[in-house]
Amino acid sequence: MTMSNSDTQSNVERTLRNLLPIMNKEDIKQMLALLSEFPVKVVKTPESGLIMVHARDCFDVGFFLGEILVTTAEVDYFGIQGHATIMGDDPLKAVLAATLNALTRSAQTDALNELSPLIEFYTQKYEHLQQQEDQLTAATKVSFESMVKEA
Amino acid sequence: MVKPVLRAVGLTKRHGNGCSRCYELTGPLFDRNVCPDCHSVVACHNISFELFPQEVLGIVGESGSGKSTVIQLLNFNLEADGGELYADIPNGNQSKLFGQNLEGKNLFSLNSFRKRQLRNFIIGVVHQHPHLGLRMNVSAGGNIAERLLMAEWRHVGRMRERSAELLKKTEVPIDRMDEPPRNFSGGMQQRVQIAKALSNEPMLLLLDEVTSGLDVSVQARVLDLIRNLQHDLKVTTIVVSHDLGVIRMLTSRTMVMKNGQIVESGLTDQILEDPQHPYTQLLVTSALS
Amino acid sequence: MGYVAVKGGQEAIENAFRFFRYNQIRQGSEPIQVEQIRDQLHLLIDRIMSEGSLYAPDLAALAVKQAAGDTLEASFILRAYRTTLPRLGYSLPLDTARMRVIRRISAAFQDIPGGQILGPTPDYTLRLLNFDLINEDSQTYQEHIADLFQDLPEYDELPQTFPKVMEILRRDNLLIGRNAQVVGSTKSFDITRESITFPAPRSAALQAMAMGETGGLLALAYSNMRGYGMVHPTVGELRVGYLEVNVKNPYTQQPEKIGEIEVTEAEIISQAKHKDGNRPQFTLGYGLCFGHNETKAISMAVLDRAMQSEEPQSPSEDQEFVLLHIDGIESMGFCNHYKLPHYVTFQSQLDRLRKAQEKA
Amino acid sequence: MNLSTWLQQQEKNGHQAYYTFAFIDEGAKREIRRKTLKAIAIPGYQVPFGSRDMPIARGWGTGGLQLTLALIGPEDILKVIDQGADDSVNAVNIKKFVSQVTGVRLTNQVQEATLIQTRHRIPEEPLREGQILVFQVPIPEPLRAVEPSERETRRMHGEADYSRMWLHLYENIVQFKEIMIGSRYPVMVHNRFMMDPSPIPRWDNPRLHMAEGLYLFGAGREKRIYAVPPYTSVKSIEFEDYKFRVEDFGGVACSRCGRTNTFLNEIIDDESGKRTFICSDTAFCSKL
Amino acid sequence: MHSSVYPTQKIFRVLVEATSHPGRGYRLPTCRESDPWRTSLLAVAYTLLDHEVAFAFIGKNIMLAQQVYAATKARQVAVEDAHYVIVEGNQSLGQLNNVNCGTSAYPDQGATIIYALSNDGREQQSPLTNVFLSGPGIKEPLNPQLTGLSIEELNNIHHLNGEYPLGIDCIFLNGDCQVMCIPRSTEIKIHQDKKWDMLP
Repeated sequence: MTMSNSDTQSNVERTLRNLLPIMNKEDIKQMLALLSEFPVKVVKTPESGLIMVHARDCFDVGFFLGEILVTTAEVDYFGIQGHATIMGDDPLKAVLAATLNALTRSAQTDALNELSPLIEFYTQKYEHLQQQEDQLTAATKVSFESMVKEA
Repeated sequence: MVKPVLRAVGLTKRHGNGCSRCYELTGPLFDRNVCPDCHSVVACHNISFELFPQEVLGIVGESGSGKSTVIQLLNFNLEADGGELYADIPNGNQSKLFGQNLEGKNLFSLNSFRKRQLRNFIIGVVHQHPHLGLRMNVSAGGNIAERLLMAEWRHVGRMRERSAELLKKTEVPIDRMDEPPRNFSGGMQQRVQIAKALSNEPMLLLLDEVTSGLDVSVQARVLDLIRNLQHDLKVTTIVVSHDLGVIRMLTSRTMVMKNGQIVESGLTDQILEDPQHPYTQLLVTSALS
Repeated sequence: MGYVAVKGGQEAIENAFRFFRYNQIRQGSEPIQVEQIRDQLHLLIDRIMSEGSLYAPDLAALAVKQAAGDTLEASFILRAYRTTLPRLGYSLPLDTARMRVIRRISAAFQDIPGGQILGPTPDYTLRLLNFDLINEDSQTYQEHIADLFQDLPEYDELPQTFPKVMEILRRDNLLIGRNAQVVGSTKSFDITRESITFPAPRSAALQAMAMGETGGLLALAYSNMRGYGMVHPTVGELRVGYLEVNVKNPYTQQPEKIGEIEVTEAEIISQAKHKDGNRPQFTLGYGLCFGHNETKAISMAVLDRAMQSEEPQSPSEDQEFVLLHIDGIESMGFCNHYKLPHYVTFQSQLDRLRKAQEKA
Repeated sequence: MNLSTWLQQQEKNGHQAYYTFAFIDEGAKREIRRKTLKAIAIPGYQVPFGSRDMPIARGWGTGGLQLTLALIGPEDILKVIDQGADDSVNAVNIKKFVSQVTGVRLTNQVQEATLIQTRHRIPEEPLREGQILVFQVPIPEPLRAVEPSERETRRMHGEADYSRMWLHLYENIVQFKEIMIGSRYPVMVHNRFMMDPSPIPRWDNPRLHMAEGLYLFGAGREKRIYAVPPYTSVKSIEFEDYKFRVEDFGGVACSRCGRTNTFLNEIIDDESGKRTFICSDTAFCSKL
Repeated sequence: MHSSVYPTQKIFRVLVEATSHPGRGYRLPTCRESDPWRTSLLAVAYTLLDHEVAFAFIGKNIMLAQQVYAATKARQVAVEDAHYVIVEGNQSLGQLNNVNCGTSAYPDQGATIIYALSNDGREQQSPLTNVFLSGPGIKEPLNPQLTGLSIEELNNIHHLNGEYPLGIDCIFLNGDCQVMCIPRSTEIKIHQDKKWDMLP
C-alpha cells in the first residue's frame, strides 16, 4: 500500500471503501472496538440523508437521476478531520469510513496496522468475488463466427 | 385633417435563428424570402402603412408574400421582431381598456394582458379556415357569445338577442343558432365567423382570405354579404387576398406584397388599371387572362 | 329513525389495518426476512428504487414487505421516507461510458467493439414454470454457486470499460451531434424541488421519466411503437452495470467515491431528420434508470425521442401529456382518492340535476 | 466525543430512525413558506411549489397537509374535517399523523382551533381574525374543465382571458336552462384571478368573500399553493339574468339538531327507504 | 426534535399574519431590543432564505450582507437576478428599477424586498397620515402603522406595482422590533401634500 497525495481520496482509502459493502456487522464492530483504543474522536455524529445523483445523457445534458440514501460522519484523529459519506443508513459503517479516511491521511500508521489482518481478509474476499463475477460476465459474451476473417 | 386609425411602422417578422444578413439577402430583388446564409425565413420586412377611418385596405400577393403574417402581427397572434404599431382608439373603447391612454404608445410594447384586451375589444378577425375562428362543438350562438363574453357582456338574454341579430344580418337561419357549426356548410360556417367577428363592433376588421376555401358560387354570395355589411356598418377593414377579383370588389386602396415586402401601393383602381411594378403587371395580366 | 353515521371512523380504520396484517400472516408461513426480499427479489427492489427515486436496497425491501408486495405502494412508502431526510449534497456527474458493464447488447449491429455481452437475463429462456424452485433451501443455493464456478471454463478477461456503439455512428457523421440538445439553461432542473413548467427543459423531462412508473412509461411508449407515433426505434445500445458515485469531500473539495449503484441505460436510434441546409442524420432517444430494468430504460428512450417532435401528433409526442401522466405515485394516489367520501360534492350535483329536471 | 463513548451509546440506544418535528425537513418547509407568502400576496393566483411526498397518498390531501405542517407550531390547536365531519375516515387519519409528528392539541371546536384543515367544506361557524383554514385541493385549475393544457391555462390566467369558462356556463344554460356546476364553482378573486375554491359546495362560496380568517389552498399532486387573504373580494361567477345560487334544501330541517340554515347530507333510511337530512358540519350540529 | 425549529416557525406565522393584514405592525419574536435591525433582519432572512434562492443587497453595511450569507447560504447576486432584495434603510435610491417583477404566466417570480429601516436623520416617527393603503387584507383603508418609512420609497413601490399581478412584495422591519408587509396587491394612495410633489 502506498500513500498518495493527502488531498485526494487515496488509493488505499478507495480500496478500503470497496470493502465496506461486503463487511459483516460483527467485523465492523470489531474494527471499531480496535480503533477505540486510539485517540479517535467522533466530531459529527452520523447523520442519514440524501445525495442527489447527477447524470448526463447522450447529448451531455445533465439531469437528476434520483437520490441515494447515505450516512455521513466526521471524526478527528490527531488533528486530522476524517469525513465519510457512505451508501445506506448505517452509523457504524459511516464512523468506520470516516476513521479510515482520517487514518489514511495521517502519518500515524499504528491504528491502520492494527486493522490489517481484517483488511487483508476482506481485500482477498473482495478480489475473489470480483474475479468470479467478471468471469460470469465474460461467460455470457457472444462469440460470432465470421465467414471471412480478414488478416 | 383626418387622423389615421392605425399606423404601422416597419413591421418585421422573421422565423428561425436569423443572422445579420437576413434582410440584405431577401426580398423581391432576390426573389426569395429565405436567407441563403442562415436559412431563416423573413416573413415580412419593413412594412409601413396608415389606415384611415372607414377605409378598406387590400393586401394582395401570392402565398409566401407575407400578407397573412402582417394580419397576424396586427392581431397580436405573432410577436413582431421589429416595427411599431399605433392606434387611435375612440374614447368609448378606451375607457374599457382600463382607462389607459394608448395615444402615441407602441402597441407592440404592451404586455400580453393589454394585447388581449385590444384583441377582445377593438379587433375582429375572419380566418380563411372556419375552424381557426370557430369552436366547432359549441353552438353558433355560443360562438358569437364568446366574443361578447370577451368584451365583458354578462347578460345571457341580451347576448342571445345580439347573436340572433347578427346571424340574421349574415343570412344564417336563426333556428340553427343553438346548433354547432360542425353541422353547417362551408359557406354558412364562414358567415357565422363573420357574425362572430362583428359581434362586439370592432373598430378594425381583418379579413384573411375569407373566400379562398369556398366554392365559386358560394364565394360570390359571401363577398356580396361582406360588401353589404361594409356599406351598412362602415367598419375600417383590411382585406388580405391572393385574388385580385376580391381586392377589386372590396377595397379602395391596395398594397402589393412580394417576398415579404411591399412592392407597390395606391388606389385599387389605379393599381389594377395602370400597374407600375413589373410584378403587379404580371399579377394583373395573369388575373385577366 | 334508522342509523345515522356521525362518529365512529377511528375504530374502523384501526381494525381495517389489523385485517390487512392478518391477511399477510394467516396461513402460518415462515416470516420472510428483509434480506431475502432484497436479494432474491432484486428486480422488484430495482423497480421500487427507481420509481421511489431513492437508491436504498434495504429500505426498498422493507417497503415491499410492508406493502405486501404492491409495487406502487412500496415505492410510495420509499418516496415518503425521502421527505424526512435532508439533502446533503449532489454527486458529480455519472459517466456511463465508464460503467462496469455486466450486460450490453446492440440490435443495430451484429458485432460491436467489445462484443455483445448477454449478462444476467432470462430473456432467452422459455417461460415455463420451474417446479424445482419449490423445494429449495440454503443448502441448494450454496451448491448451486459452487457448481456454477466449478463448471466455468477460463474466459478471456473483458475490458474494464466498453466503447459506446453510438460513437461508431457519430464518427461517420450518421448520428445527430452530441451538443444537438443543449438549449437554454445548462442548469439541471429538479422536479422534486420545483414544480415542472411547460415547455419543460430536457433535464426535467429526463428526471420525470427516470422516476416514472414502468407500466406508465411502457403504455405510452408502446402506443408510439404500435403506430400512434413515428419513432420506429432500433436499440443502438442497452447496457446494465455499475457506476461509481463520487461526491466532493467538503474539506478537501476532492471527489470521493461513496459507492456503486446499478443502472440500466438505453440509447435508441430513430429515423433520420433533415434540417434545412444540413445532411440528414439519425436521431437519438435516451433512457437511464436505477437498477436493472430494461423495459423502463427502453420505454424512456422511446418517449424521449417521441417528445423531441416539433409538432406533436400523438399523445406520446406531447411533452405535457407524457410527463404529467407517468408518475406512479401521483396517478395511483389520485385514482384511489375517489374512494374517499364525496358526499358533499355529490349532494351538490344532485341539487343541480334536480333543478335541471324541473326545468326540462 | 471519544469513539469508545460513542460506541457505548450506540450499543445502549441501538439504531433507530426518527422523524423530525412536523415530519418535513426544514429546507422543504422553507420553500413551502416562501411560496405561501407569495400566494397571500397575489390572491387567487396558483403558485407552483416543489411538493414533497407525504405518507398519505397523492390526492388524499397532501397539499393541505404540507401547508399544515409548514404552518404548525407546538402552540397551535388543530381541527381537521372531511365532508364537514371531524370523525370522517380521512380526517381521523390526518389528525392522528399530525399530532404524532408535532404533539399539538386537537379540537373539534372551530372557536378553539388556531388552524383548521378541511376537505370539501367550510365550517358553518365563521372564522375570526388570526384563524387559518387550509383546504385540500384535488384540481387547483378552475379552467381545467375547459382546457387540458397547463401551458394554455397559464396563458389564459396571465391575460385574464376567462371567456371560455363563461362560454361553458352559457352553453350550460342553452342546454339545461341552468348553470350545472355543482361543487368547485369558480370564483373571481380580487377581480383578477379566476380560482377553484376546491370541491366545496356552492353553499360555502359566499363565505369566501370578505371573510375575517385566512384561507390557504394546497394541491399536492398538482403542486400548487394559493390563497384568499382576509377581507378579500371573492365573487362566484354569474350572469346578470342567471344568478349564482347555492344548494336548495327546500326548507327541510336537520333531523338531529333541527336547524334549517345549514348544508345538509341526504341519508337514505335502512328500513323505510325514506330520505332524511342531517348537518354535514357535525361539530356545528352537536353545538347547542 | 430540534428546538431551533420553533423560532422560524413563529417568525413565519407572524409574516403570514402581516402579509394577510398589510399595513399593520406586528411584533417580531426573537428580535433583540439592543440590536433590533440586525437581529430582526437575520431572523427573517433565516426563515425565508437558503441555498435554493439568491439575494441582493442595497446598502453600505457590507458586513450585514455577509452575515445574511453566513446565516442562510443564499447566493448574493445583482438586483435583477434576486429573489430577495435586502434594503438597508428606507431608500432603495433607484436601485430597484431593474428588480424582477415576474412574468404574466408566473407573477410569483417577482422579488420580495426586505427593508431594514434605519433611524438616520430623516426617520419619520409617527405613522404616515397622508398615505392610505387598501386592497385584500384591509377592511377599511388605513395608514401604514410602522415608523421609519419613506414616502418617496412608498411612491416608488406604488409605481413598480403598477401592472398588477406583476410586481414586488415588501417586508419592512424597524427599530422597534416591528414588522409590516405591503404585498403587491395593496394599493398605495398618497394624498397630495405640499411637501411632496407627486410624480405624474
